[in-house]
Amino acid sequence: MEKFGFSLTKARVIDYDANDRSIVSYILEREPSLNLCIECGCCSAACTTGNFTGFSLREIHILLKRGENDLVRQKIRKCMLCGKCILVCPRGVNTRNVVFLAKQAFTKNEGYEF
Amino acid sequence: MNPHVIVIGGGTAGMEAAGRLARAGMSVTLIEKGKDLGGHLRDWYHLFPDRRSSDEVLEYLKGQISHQNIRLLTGQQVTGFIHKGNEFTVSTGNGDTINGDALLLATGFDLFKSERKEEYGYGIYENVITSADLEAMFRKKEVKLVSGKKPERIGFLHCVGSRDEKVGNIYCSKLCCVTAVKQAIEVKKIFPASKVFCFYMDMRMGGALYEELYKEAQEKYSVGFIRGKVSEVAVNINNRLVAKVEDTLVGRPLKMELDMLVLMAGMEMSEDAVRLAKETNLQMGENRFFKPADHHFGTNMGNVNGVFYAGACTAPLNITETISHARSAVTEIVNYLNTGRK
Amino acid sequence: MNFDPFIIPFNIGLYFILIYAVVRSVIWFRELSRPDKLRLQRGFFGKAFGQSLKEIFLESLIHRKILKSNPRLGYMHMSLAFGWFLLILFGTIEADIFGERHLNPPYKAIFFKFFSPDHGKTFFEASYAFLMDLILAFILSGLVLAVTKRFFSRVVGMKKTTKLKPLDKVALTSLWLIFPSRLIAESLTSGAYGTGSFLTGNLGAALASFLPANELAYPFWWLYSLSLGTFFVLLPLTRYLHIPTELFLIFMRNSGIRTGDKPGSFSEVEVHSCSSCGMCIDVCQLGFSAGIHTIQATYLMKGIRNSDYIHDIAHNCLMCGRCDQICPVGIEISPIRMIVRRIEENDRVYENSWNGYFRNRLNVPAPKQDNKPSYDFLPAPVSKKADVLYFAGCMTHLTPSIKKAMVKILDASGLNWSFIDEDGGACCGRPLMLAGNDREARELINFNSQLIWKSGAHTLVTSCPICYKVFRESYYLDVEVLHHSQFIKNLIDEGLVNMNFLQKRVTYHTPCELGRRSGVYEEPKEVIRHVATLEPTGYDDENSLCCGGSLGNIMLSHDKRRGIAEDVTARLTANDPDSLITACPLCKKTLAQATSTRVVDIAELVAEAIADAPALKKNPSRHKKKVVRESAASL
Amino acid sequence: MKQEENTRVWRDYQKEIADDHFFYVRSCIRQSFFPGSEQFFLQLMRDVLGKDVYENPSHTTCTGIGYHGDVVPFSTIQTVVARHYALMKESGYKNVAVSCVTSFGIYTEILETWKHFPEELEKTREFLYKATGREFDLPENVAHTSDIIYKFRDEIAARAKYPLVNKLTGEPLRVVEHIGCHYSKMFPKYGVGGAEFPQVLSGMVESWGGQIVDYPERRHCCGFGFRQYLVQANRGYSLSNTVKKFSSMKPYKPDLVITNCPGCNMFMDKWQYTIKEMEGLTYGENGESIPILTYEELAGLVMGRNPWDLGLQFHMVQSEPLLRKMGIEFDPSDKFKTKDGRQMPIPENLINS
Repeated sequence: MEKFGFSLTKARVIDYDANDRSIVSYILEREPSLNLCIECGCCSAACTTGNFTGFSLREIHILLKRGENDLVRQKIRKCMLCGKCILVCPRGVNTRNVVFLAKQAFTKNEGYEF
Repeated sequence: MNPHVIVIGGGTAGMEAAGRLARAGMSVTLIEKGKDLGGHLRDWYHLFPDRRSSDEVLEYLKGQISHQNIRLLTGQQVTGFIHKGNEFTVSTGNGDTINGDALLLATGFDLFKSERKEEYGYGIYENVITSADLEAMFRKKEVKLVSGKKPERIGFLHCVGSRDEKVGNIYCSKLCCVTAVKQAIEVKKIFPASKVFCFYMDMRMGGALYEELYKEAQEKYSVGFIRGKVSEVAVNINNRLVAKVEDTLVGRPLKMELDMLVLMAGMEMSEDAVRLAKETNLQMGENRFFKPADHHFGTNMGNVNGVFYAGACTAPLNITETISHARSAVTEIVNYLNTGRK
Repeated sequence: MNFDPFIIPFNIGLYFILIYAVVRSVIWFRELSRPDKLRLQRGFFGKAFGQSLKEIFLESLIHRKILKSNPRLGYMHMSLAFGWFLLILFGTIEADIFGERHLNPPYKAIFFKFFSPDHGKTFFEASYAFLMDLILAFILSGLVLAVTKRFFSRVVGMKKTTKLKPLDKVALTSLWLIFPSRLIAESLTSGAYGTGSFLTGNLGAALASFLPANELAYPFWWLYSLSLGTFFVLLPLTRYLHIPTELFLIFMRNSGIRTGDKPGSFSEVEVHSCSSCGMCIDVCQLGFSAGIHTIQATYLMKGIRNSDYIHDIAHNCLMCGRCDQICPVGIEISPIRMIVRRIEENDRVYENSWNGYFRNRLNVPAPKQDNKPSYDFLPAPVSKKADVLYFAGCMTHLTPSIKKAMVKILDASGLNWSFIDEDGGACCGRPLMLAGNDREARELINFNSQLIWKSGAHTLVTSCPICYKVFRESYYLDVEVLHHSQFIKNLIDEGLVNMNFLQKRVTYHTPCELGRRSGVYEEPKEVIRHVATLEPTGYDDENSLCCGGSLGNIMLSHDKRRGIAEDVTARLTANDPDSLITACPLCKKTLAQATSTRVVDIAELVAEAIADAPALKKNPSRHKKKVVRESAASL
Repeated sequence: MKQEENTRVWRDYQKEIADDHFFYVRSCIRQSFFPGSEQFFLQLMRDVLGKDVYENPSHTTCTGIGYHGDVVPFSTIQTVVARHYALMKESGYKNVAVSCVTSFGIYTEILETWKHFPEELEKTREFLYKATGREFDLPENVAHTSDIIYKFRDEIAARAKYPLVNKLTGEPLRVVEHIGCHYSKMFPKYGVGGAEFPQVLSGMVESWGGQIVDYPERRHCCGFGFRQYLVQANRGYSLSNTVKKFSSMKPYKPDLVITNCPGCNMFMDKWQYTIKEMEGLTYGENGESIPILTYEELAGLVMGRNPWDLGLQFHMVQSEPLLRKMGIEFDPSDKFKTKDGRQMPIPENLINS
């Protein structure tokens, strides 16, 4: 509001209970290996897209688990599905399928245009 | 007449050492301040890493101390000891004294008093319990909220009272991480519909089969792990706990409601041992555990010749390490007694 | 007498199936695209017609392909198909010669024995009857095999056979009843009239001795007609629709029609030509190495026919092409599976009209136009000028030893080359296509294409068969695309690099994307023979195994991939070679994790063998010899 | 919250508060925001409780806001505080009574610094002597005025005319107590009840019949945050803190908020207006806002003082609804009249009026 010369800064807190985790449960039903992620960041390090941008699969996994879907919806499209992350994942998480299912989940949810 | 060893502390280390000493031909007096033996082992339900029942280990230890060379003195608090020449005279609470040729301190540990971390509201908010309380609930087969309802979301808070400058314990208590994961699995087994979270700074799962347990918790029980130390706990209007933490891997604060919060209290040197150490100038390390004569080949001895240590009074140890530490103490004592006590 | 009520079910069935086949063919023909229609017309009247007839005879009747790979299964199919064909053929001739009139209605030929029971007395008639009995015996022997296969598939050397739907079971029993009922009917009639040849005659006589043969024969004639009738009526609802459809398919294929990447009547004909014979089950590694028995090609085809939910079946497949190779009907399985993958998950894929008789077709709605680019973060492509480009690809960046070897080889070649994705370029796009995201893949293809155009090179070398395939088939490049094995072979031929012989015994694993998918079999082996002693593994060229790490399968879990890789390495290193050679970074990484044997890429082997002294001084001469581009099963 | 448990916690933080002969140090901003509060404190101590509270006219601001705003260097503020101790020494007093929590934070921080770094003390002695020629001693007891009111809360309760009870429903008023962060968060031992569950305000409220509300953001900052507020670019953060605090207390439907620091009071009061204007949000019942009172104002209301003498009308959020709940008669007409009856201009957009 110009009247005050400043505006209310939006809270950055992740309100776990207010978030909707339908996307991550859609993924976990079909790809339970996502549970094994210990967020070591090896996938983000190997990432082809990560080479060009700040795209980080580790961060996406956590944001999905916390229900911060809006942040992920646009970012996830940057993945090239090249599969390098699967080869380096120390926990054997099928990271490529997680991205594939996430994209699917986002298109299936009405209201989420993709 | 075979040499006489006085063992102070009837926990895992004390019982194992007493049993081995007796079998090595020593006469042993085992002094335990509690009314029965077993120490903390009696409070645990299942033990990591294979989740066997703690009673089995207790039976084994009981078997160890049923030996004619062992005299049990339970319910006796040791007040001090005098060391003249090669003799030790230990005085107990009700005044009588015992003489011995060597002294083995197996005084074990105390769990950190979680109420000292006020911000977690232990003792102030309902359903904030410690890992020991949870083990007791497991033993009683009755894990429930104060309201009697089933918990839907359970949080485990690592590093309570350890790696924490504010409470004077900067050391890592090593076993709380694996205990948290083990308890997370057990809670999830009791409440399959619940969601369990562990709030950790670092997952220190260094022992044998610990990492496998960690993976099993993720894979079979979908336990969630959030990297961040909870700063404070409050209660919201529908009487649910609200934990505030920063999800450091996302770099943003996170607020989560919990039905039950389990504080993984770390191990500290037992208070009685500290008092005893001060009176008898047994050197203690900066972490208040007995200072070993040497970190590699002298962890059973301290600064006083003839006084030996065994178990968690020297450092946080799990049951396996405690038993092996007790056995090495016995070899040290036998060696000490046989080679002219130097 | 030339009519009897028992022939009515047969007639109903026969005329129904004939009309149905004609109508269905017209519908399929009408839905062909314009060019395909022209191809089909040309195919009917051109050289392809003879070829189709030959193929119908060899494949549909004799089942030569099955005979070659599984004799007992082949004999069973041959006996039923070819035997029945002969029965109909000679039955018609029999009715024509011995019947009253020449052109008889079909029932006359089939039930000839009923209408002229006493036929077979003269020598000529007896020998003809003998021939008919011989054909019948031939069919019955196959039938015995078919029945045992259903219950103990090991008998015909098959580990697994297809699970059947209830309707399939009814049709199967009616099929099995046809020939025994004919046998007994003919035998009883022969017994009553003392005619019949070695089979029907003797059996007839034996039966007549203690049974009222004549009265008993009539119900069996009814059974014979009824089983024929039910079989014909149920045929369109079962997998036996493949009998007429396959004929149509052979004509379409021989006139050059291919599946392409859009559904159409050709893909629908293929789906209905699948006889669920189950040959694709045994070759599928997901079956025998990973214990997954629900995704094989036969279940995909059946899923499409019954419009089931087959998203998981479509995606849970290594796309290795082993089933394409072995399918006796020659159905292009992988392209059809790719079509299903491209269909947006949430759209109803196929409506089910007329509940089965006129099966739905695969329809792919136009993908939702979403013009927001996915990879607009890619920088403007800029590349150095060079003659030869080396594109390592994502996977090679994870196998630095291959990258190092390729750099050494390229330097040793003395050619003016540049490493266009040295600091990790964009993906070639094929993994996206394999997941059905063609639109996103196109963005990457455009980016990489510009990178290649701008360099002005004439040759593009890639060390990854996955990139090699997409560069050749989906990129519009005016450069010559070479897999690094082909490139090295050229270097050797032109003496640009020479190597000393390594005293090593090696085996070679042909990557699926290089072999079956791109048709490159020989060059890698020639390069290896140049440097080491290559020993066969029993899984060479077409029937090479898939390493299990394929990006074609997005769902496969890590332990299942490992299981496959362990199984494959065990077989490929059975003769304990010094090292296992492969030509793909993904195969190398997957196999290396599963065996203690050293797994090495061709480039590494060659780099190891390169004499350190540079063979020639820098030689700017361009390539003289072009590599003959081999035709590949398009994907 | 288990009541008996947190009093157990409180016992660990016993604080010794002097009971007479105070050297009173005023707050530089409370006089302008809530002039009635300090006036009431002095009048209560001197006339009602008969205590000796001396106020040296030449004592200055402690420059706390400047120090926290990175304008005043540490050595300067040490010398200013040392000058006050010198004035105290000259006027013969040993117990300092600090009126503002930010100052209280400064005084305790400097005492602790001098304890741990004696050389700082020596330097300050030298600076003070060079600047003013004065000498000073350390005070025997440092108390915040809310400590003192807390100490005499029962005497006030004895003289209570209007207990903190909602006359319409008969239940005790639901009171949110907000302790200034510089009161005990920096040095828990200087606060009554420590840092986590301070008792200084809840003690008063409970003894005057009110009921304390424990809501999740109870310990959260009020939003002042000095640099957050003073620099306009950061002001959004300051506001968002207050929004977080109010949205957390809203479900508990508090009747009023009691504070012991001018900054907290001003921000929780003024920001409610800004939030209402900016986002259209209010946190009280049926669209009203929550009145924010200082402990002296509340004590004055409980003892039956005229609300306008206590300066309640100077707040942004008017407290008429609260006064009606407590059953306090007040004359709305002379709300904005001077002592001698002259009508002052009435401010426009007051809330709850």
